[in-house]
Amino acid sequence: MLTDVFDRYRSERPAPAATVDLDRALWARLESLGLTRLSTPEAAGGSGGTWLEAAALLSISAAAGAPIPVAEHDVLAAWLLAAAGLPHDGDLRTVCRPDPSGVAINVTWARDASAVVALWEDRDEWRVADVPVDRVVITEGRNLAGEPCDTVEFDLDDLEEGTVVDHEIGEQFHLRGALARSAQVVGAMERILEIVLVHAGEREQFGRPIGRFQAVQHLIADIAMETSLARAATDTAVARAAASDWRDPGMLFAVAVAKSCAGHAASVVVRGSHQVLGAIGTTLEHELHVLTRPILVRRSEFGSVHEWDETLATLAASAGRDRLWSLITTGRAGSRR
Amino acid sequence: MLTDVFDRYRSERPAPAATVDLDRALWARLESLGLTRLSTPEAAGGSGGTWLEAAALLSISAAAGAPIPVAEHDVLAAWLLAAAGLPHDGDLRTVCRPDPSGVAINVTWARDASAVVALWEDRDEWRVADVPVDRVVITEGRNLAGEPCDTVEFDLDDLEEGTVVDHEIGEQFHLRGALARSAQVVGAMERILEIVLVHAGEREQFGRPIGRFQAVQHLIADIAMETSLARAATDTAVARAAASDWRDPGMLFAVAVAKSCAGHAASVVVRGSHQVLGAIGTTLEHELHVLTRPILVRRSEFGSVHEWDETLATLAASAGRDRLWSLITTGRAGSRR
Amino acid sequence: MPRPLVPPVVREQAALTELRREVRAFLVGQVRDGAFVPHVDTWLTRWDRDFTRELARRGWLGMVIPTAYGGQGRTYLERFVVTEELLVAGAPVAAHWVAERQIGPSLLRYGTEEQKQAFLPAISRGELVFGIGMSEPDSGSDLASVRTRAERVEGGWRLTGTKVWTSGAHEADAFFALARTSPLDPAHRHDGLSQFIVDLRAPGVDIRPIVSMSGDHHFNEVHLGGVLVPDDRVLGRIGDGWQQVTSELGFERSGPERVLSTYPLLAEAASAMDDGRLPFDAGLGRHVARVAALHQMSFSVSAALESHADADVAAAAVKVLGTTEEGDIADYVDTLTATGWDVDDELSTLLHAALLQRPGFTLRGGTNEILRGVIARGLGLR
Amino acid sequence: MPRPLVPPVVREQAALTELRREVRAFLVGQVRDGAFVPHVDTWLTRWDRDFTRELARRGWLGMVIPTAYGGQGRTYLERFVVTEELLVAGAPVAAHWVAERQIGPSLLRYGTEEQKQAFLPAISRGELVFGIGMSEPDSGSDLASVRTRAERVEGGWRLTGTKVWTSGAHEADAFFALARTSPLDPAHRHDGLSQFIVDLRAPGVDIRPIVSMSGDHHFNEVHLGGVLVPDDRVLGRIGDGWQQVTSELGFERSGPERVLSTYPLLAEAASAMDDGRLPFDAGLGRHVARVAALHQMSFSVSAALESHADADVAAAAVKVLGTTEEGDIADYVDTLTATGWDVDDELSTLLHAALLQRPGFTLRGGTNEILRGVIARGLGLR
Repeated sequence: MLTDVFDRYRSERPAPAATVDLDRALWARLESLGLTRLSTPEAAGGSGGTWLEAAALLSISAAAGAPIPVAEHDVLAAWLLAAAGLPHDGDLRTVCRPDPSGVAINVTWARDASAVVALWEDRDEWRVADVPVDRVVITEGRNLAGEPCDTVEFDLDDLEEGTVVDHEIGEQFHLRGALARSAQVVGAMERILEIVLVHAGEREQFGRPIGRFQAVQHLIADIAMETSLARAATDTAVARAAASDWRDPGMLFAVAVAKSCAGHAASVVVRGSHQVLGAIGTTLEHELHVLTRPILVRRSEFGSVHEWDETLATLAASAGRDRLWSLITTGRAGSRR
Repeated sequence: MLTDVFDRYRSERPAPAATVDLDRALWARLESLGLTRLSTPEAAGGSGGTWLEAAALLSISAAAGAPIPVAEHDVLAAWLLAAAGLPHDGDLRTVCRPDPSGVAINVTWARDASAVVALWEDRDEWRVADVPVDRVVITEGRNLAGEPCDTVEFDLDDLEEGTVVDHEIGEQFHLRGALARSAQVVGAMERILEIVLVHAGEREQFGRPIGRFQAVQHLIADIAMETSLARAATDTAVARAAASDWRDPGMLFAVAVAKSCAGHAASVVVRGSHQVLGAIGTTLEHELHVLTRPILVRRSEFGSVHEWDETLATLAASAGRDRLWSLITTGRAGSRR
Repeated sequence: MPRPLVPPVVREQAALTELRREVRAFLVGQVRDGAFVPHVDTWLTRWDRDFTRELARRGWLGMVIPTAYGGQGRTYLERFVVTEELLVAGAPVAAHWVAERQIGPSLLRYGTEEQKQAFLPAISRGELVFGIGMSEPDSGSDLASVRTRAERVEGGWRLTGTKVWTSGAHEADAFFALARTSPLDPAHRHDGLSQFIVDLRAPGVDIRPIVSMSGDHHFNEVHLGGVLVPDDRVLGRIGDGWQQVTSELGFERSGPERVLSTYPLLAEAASAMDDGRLPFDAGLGRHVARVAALHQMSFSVSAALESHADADVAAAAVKVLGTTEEGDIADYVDTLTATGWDVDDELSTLLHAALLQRPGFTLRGGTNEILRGVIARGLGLR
Repeated sequence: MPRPLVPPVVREQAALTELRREVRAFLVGQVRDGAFVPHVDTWLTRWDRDFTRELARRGWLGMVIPTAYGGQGRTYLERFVVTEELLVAGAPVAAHWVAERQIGPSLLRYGTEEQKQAFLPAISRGELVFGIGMSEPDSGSDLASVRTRAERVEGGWRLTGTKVWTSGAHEADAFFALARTSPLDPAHRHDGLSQFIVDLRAPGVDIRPIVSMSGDHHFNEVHLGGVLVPDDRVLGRIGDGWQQVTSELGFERSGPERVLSTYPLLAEAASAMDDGRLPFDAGLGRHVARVAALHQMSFSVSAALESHADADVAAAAVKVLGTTEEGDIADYVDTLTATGWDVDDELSTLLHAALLQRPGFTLRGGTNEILRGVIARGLGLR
């Protein structure tokens, strides 16, 4: 079903452009199929799927370069509302973490949402507030991918009236966001591999398809391998999240591995795919940048690649010689011998 | 002349082995040609060459894998003795920096020297002492390259009786050592390129020389390019040292660039050359390890690759946007605007 | 000892350093006065005829063109340091780039006396802007496969075909067009090619934009629909096109623009590590070291070219290493940067532009895969 | 959506985790008792028949060999976790490595009933040690070019030729030898090859050491001077050699030993960053992430092999990524380390061994260049 929806989207979508806007028709179609709140519990009006289904949707929609807020609306905002016991009317939401002055930057899709769900840390308490757009000030912007990416200014009163939630919600938000981004990055990289393979089989230079040249083969093998590694890392974290409903204490490590592998894979895949595609792949009309630009945005959201590497280095150093393997296999170092 | 000496050495030398010892015959031959104290001023009994000649000797002897203490005896020990106004009888010397307890580790050629020149930092003063081997305790060891690499324990009295030298001697020692190592690393890499080219032209697989395969060509091109970059960086520092007799305030930057480029090039060249040579290149009887093992030793002496990168990062961050280019072109950031 | 791949290191003479200072002082003033905002990859993306003419007035255009043809009669090394300073400052140099780098030297080498007099003074004043027409839709790295054909007609040649990736054609006055003057002979693929100096306002020239993934318009498709080029606008001799473009590609291979396209981002990142916008990381030092060594390597190649030494392999090495490094700088800074949208932040403005321009670095002027082959051949491997 | 290169992620069942704990507890005890000192690349460099027999006594040898043949009749996944724990602990596993990984499975698939009964029980007890004889001086990556020939004689075959890189042949009891049983046909290069089970103490076998650059003796040249091999020691059918070695190479492609050869160094480096022997650096995290992901990827491939799914391309990917990472770990730690000779420092002991063993990682069992070609072909590129 998912595949059909996005195959159809890809065949009907507008030509690639420098900026992209929310595709409301696609969003409505997903809504009619129960896919816009895929991972929301049925009791809260969702489809009751697990992170396995959510991650599949994130990857497939990213592979299609579909401009829709799956991560923001469902995986993050709906989850926060449920965690806070707040109702969700099903209208489009985005999500952000305003700073102490009530300002949040880099809020994708804010201009398109009917309400913005804010996670706010105030004097050691975490609060969740569902704030209608008519109570916030939105300054429009665009990110590297040309997506709506706005600044949102809240009224501090609205944030202070938010519902107090557990501390772990605040920590999980970052992990859930990071893993959602990994699933999107990997999905887009898998589609890039397809594009590259087709091009290398068709494009001829010096009298034969460029895919016959060993140098091109190696570029493509590297794309395939790095994508596979990132897929394995991401699926491992997703499986652990689904099996434990994010309660597994090894989630931090698993998400960090996924984000690190996806982030470094992005360097290889973006560079390699553009190199194989040549000049044509840098043009506005080509599909490639509909995938490479979002990859670069997503790998740096919810923590830079460097930050996640640092997190892993800290965990590893603290685990040390005798407990590193336990960390690698289970995400937990266990107690020192 | 230099080339002849080392061509002859290479044609006559013993088969490659796991350990190497000082080649006294070669050393004597160099001595008779005035090459063992090439960069020592004529007034002090040397040949009065500049760093241009010293660097050439370091590179050529390293390319031949010749087990002789050119860097230790001439470039460092003789220079320290001259700086301290101490006499040099011409006998073989090595050099080290003992710790506060009088112990120096990783002292190459100590067992072969007639005296060890120590540079010692004591209560904010730098001292140079020329200590005969019968006054030190030597514990023999071998480094990764199989070279004599010993621990030397001094009598603290000998160190305390050393001659006080300028602070800048202490700082320059590290820079001179690092640049000598860069010249050796680059020389060895240039010889590796030759070996790799010969092998790729001769060795056949799948019915043709492996040098005809694009993947092998690219491995070799990378070896050639990284070696060239390290050569350019090293020669720039050497030229600056020769022109200013190490007084140019840009020496720290120039040496750091050389050590960083040579160190990172070593990663590419060692890996790539062994990959092209295949299993035969990992055998004791093959010349390759006579070059790759010392390269790995030298790139980590007088500061790790990481330390030099950190030094450069610190200099660059401090120079900042407006003065970085001045740092890159002259080695000095100049004053803030 | 093997013959080094790279020509000997050359130290910068005091006069060159003084020239740097002059150019630098001028550029600092221009930025202060708001004449331009520093940017990355400006030799492709920042077009400013006023700035170009101002450079000409100061004697920093037509630098290697003899004074007899209105140029400055200075050395390649002098041009080198001026070029470095312009790129490092992120100045808008695209309008004169192609003419200054390739067209001028090529006209000097291959042009007729009449052509030199007709074009070189105007190029040197910054008033005549040139483009280049080598690539075609299907040619890619295989230039010998170009299909644009020139047919002999009374008094000249009639050109028919399509050129692509012509940067700035929509703003330029003329371009060099590579065309087949005799049919492709598979056994001698490089024969039968010639270059023509084509007036981009001539009848039959149709210029259409190729918009880049950034949304910007720098490149064009130039359709030549039977454009008449008079005999006196043939460059050099008919049939010498391959040799000419090979030598022009050589001119453009190892210059500072193959190292410094993202330099303004590297410099901004250094400041950002100083003031805490980026975490301190030793990797910065590694990139600074590579840029410093490439600066020296590129300078050495220029010095060799000045003295007519053979430096083809070294030039290819500079281009592969340099363009890879330009892109690696963008990727490196990106991995250190958590996404934070902030229009006022110079770092993210430069970073985003660098990321969007990056794919072109290792493609334009010969892909790195092709150039590694050039190096391998130069080393005797095939 | 493209078919993923890698089989689906499989979570480790509780029983496997329990098996890990058992093995780990045993190994901790062995180290504590001084039975071995943890080292890198132990599956090539650490030979200990006592340790091997002890593993057999505990049921951790012959794991995938059916109990009917004296084995443990356990799954490939169980063997996988035991193997991981042994490598991670740096245990001396070289003596049984080849038999446990390749020879046992190959005998099970291709051997006669008599051969299975003759060899598998002794292999499972750790008493029969096998080597492998594929490579030859001129064959390198091109196995079809082997020149060792087997001539038909009364009651068997007479083998003449030279095998190289046979690890442990000087300590082993027997090896598989690949030989030409009919002359090379250039149009069908893979035909006419067969494998023989050769007693390394048989007359005519001459084993000479190939000393490695570390000074250690692990590899050998095995000269076969007309060695008589009886008919019942032909593996499978005459002419099936190519298919057999291809499948054996498949067995050895994606196991934990393609990821973990330098794991003890990585673990020591983590401790060194904690206690200040190495500077703290984010790069450690990157390497830990890759090892963790490769552990999972390798496990997935093993699970696919267990269920007879096609995983050739994925296995090649694990080997290229894993062996590159093994070497990158050595290089990474080396760039962080300032030379300081200290025999007592575990870090430098492991680092030096890793640096000296590293060149082999991306060569043995098929070079990474060959394997990238395998991947490209699997992706449909040629």
